[in-house]
Amino acid sequence: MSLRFQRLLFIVLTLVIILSAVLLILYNTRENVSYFYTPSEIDKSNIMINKIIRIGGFVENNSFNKISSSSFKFKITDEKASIIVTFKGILPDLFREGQGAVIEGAFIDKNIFNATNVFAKHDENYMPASIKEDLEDTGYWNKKYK
Amino acid sequence: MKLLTKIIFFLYREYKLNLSGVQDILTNIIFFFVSIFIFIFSIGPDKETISLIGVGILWTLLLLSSTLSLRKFYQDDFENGNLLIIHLNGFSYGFIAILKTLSHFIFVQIPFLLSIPIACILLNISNEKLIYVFISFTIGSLILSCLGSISSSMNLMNQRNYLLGSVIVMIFSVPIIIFSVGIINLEENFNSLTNILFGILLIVFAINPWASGLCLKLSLENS
Amino acid sequence: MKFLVNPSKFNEIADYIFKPILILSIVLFALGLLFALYLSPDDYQQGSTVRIMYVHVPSAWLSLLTYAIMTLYSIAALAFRIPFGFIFNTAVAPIGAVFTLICIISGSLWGKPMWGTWWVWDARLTSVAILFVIYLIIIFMNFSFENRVVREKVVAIFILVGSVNLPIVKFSVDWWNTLHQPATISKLSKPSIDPSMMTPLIIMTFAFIMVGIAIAILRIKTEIISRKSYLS
Amino acid sequence: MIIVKDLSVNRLDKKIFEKVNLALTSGNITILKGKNGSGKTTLLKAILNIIEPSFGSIYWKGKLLKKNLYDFYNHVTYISDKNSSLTKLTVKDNINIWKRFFCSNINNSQIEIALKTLKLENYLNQKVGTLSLGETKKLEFLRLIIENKKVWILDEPLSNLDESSIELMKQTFEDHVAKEGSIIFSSHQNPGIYVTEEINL
Repeated sequence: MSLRFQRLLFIVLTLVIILSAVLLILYNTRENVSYFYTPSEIDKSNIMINKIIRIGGFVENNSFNKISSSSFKFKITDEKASIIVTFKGILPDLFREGQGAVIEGAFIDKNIFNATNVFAKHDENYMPASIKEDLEDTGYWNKKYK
Repeated sequence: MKLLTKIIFFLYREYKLNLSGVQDILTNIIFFFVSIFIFIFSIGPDKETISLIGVGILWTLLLLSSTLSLRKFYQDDFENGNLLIIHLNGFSYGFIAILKTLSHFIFVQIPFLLSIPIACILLNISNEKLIYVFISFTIGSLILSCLGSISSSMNLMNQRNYLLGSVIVMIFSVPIIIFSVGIINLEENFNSLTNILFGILLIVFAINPWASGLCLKLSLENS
Repeated sequence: MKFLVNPSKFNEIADYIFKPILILSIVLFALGLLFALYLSPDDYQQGSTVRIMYVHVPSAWLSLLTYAIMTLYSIAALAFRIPFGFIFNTAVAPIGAVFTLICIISGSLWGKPMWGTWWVWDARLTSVAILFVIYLIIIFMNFSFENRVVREKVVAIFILVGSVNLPIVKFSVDWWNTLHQPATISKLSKPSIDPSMMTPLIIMTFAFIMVGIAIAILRIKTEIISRKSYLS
Repeated sequence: MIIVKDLSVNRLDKKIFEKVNLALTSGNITILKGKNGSGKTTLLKAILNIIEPSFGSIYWKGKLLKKNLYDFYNHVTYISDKNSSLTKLTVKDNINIWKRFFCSNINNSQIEIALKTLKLENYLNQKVGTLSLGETKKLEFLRLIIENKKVWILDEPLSNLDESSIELMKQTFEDHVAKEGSIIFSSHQNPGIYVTEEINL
């Protein structure tokens, strides 16, 4: 085997290894490196009480209740399942019904999730406020724009 | 056949070298345990908390203690000209890097792996988790060996800033820590997370001979 | 295109285009700021905070672009023995680091009112932080080797090894659940941003590119002068 | 066997030497002479393909050295000016490691004879770190015997040696040349060794 052929062999070998490794990683990461879980991903029968996790989804319409000036109760949903959340503290600007949010905290019992932090999740749509009103007036407002 | 004997006696040579410097390895392990003690004392006696963050502590300390010995990875052999002699004995630079990584794993990381069960007892990690800890640490320390080879070969000619090598290893080991701590905390995802770690191992393993080999060549050329 | 690989050709072209680029960058910046601060509308959800985007997004793009170009030059320098690649890497790394820093700072200024936090450890933010550290390591490496040849080549190798981070930064929002929103403009389909907001974004991006090029020209020229003793 | 043609080396863009020509056939001893920093070590390393020459080419057995690298390495022993024996191990361990690592076909009695002539037989169980400078140097030369290869490339072999040892080296060189071996070595002093070719850098 000449040196050049050996070198070529090693290059091909390296590329094959890297390619297979990338495929292996991509195939497996999709569901694993999550900053948060969605409500339907949480196994209702096997809830770990007091274990700190993050849940991401939308704030369900008509579920937001103000209990006192700094204490709130709402539902997080991903249209398949929903979770009741209680929170004490200051909500971010973007937080509103129908808007995406990520909450950090723990289940205090089987059904109620006590949030310690609430982050509002913004989507990739940018639109002037005036246009939104126009769209709503004419009925073209796409529900997907949350 | 000749190549195989050469490889075996390369490892024999490494074994002899590490045996004569066994106190270095033991000091590393003592550092590992003393840091565990310090962590336990600084957190307080709450067993729940300790077992909650135990795996994270274990990983951080493994990373720190294995970066401690990084400077010795190639430095000794480089300075006394042995690297050159090994190369002249028919090993290409990349192959030297692979063998050195292997010997670092065998003689430096495996003693750590063997001391993990004791560390688990100290940190209150349950027996069922021990197997997950062990698997993730085996793959993880192989990755650390490869990264260590890359960073220490890069810093062979670096006379001013030794810490840079450790920083390089640490910044590239962030994903390893994310996934391997995930393995232990999310047992239901064991398979896919192990596959991811294995994939990372394959990538660094494939990059290692090229990057380290090139750096070794550079350093020998300009020493 | 020879001026992209040849120092003396680069000097010629750079002298020729430096002033136009400087003027262009000032004009574009003024125009961009005018659009971004006064002429563009408020967002329907974010209100005025959306204007941070006009700094955040261009700097984020440019931090990635700079690294990508550095990777290309490293390959050129190592594989095809083009020494200009080393000059480029040494000169441009701090620019990339500054863009990344601007991106991180403006991002967290936006995140506090919008998300409700300065910083979270999701995949996008973590990988950008790693990118920043990689830039810093490149800069420090440029200071810590005695031997110039070794330094240049080791830095180039390190840039190549660190380039695995680039796709992670870019695609982290698509591959994983992150708090950070997915890309607005990279899609082939119609971007989900209104034209009235797109214009200032594009102007600002070009302004940033021009400023980047202007600084890069200055730095590369200094680098070439400092090596004049051996560049023929 | 080795032919060096018009070799020039620049390092850090400084010219180190220019247009060196050299031919080494079996049974030859070549000496490289020159002041400190004249590039003796650099030339030796360039011949070993560790440093890439800027211009010129090196041939081994009629082929370009680069294409025939590992065959060349199978026939060459290089001894640098550094002490490459492992200082933490004993002399005996060092010899054992070398013997096996280089797949040497030398048997123990030959090594014992060599040890005796080098006057190292009393230090077998001592650690190399405790030996004196000249003794470690002599231990290095033991590698020449162990590796048992045709071409010897030696960097400053005569420094730190006393007169009787230099005499010994002379003898060894002559023996090696008589066995059709060839030697190239560098020196800054006049060694008084019979050489067939002299190159001044």
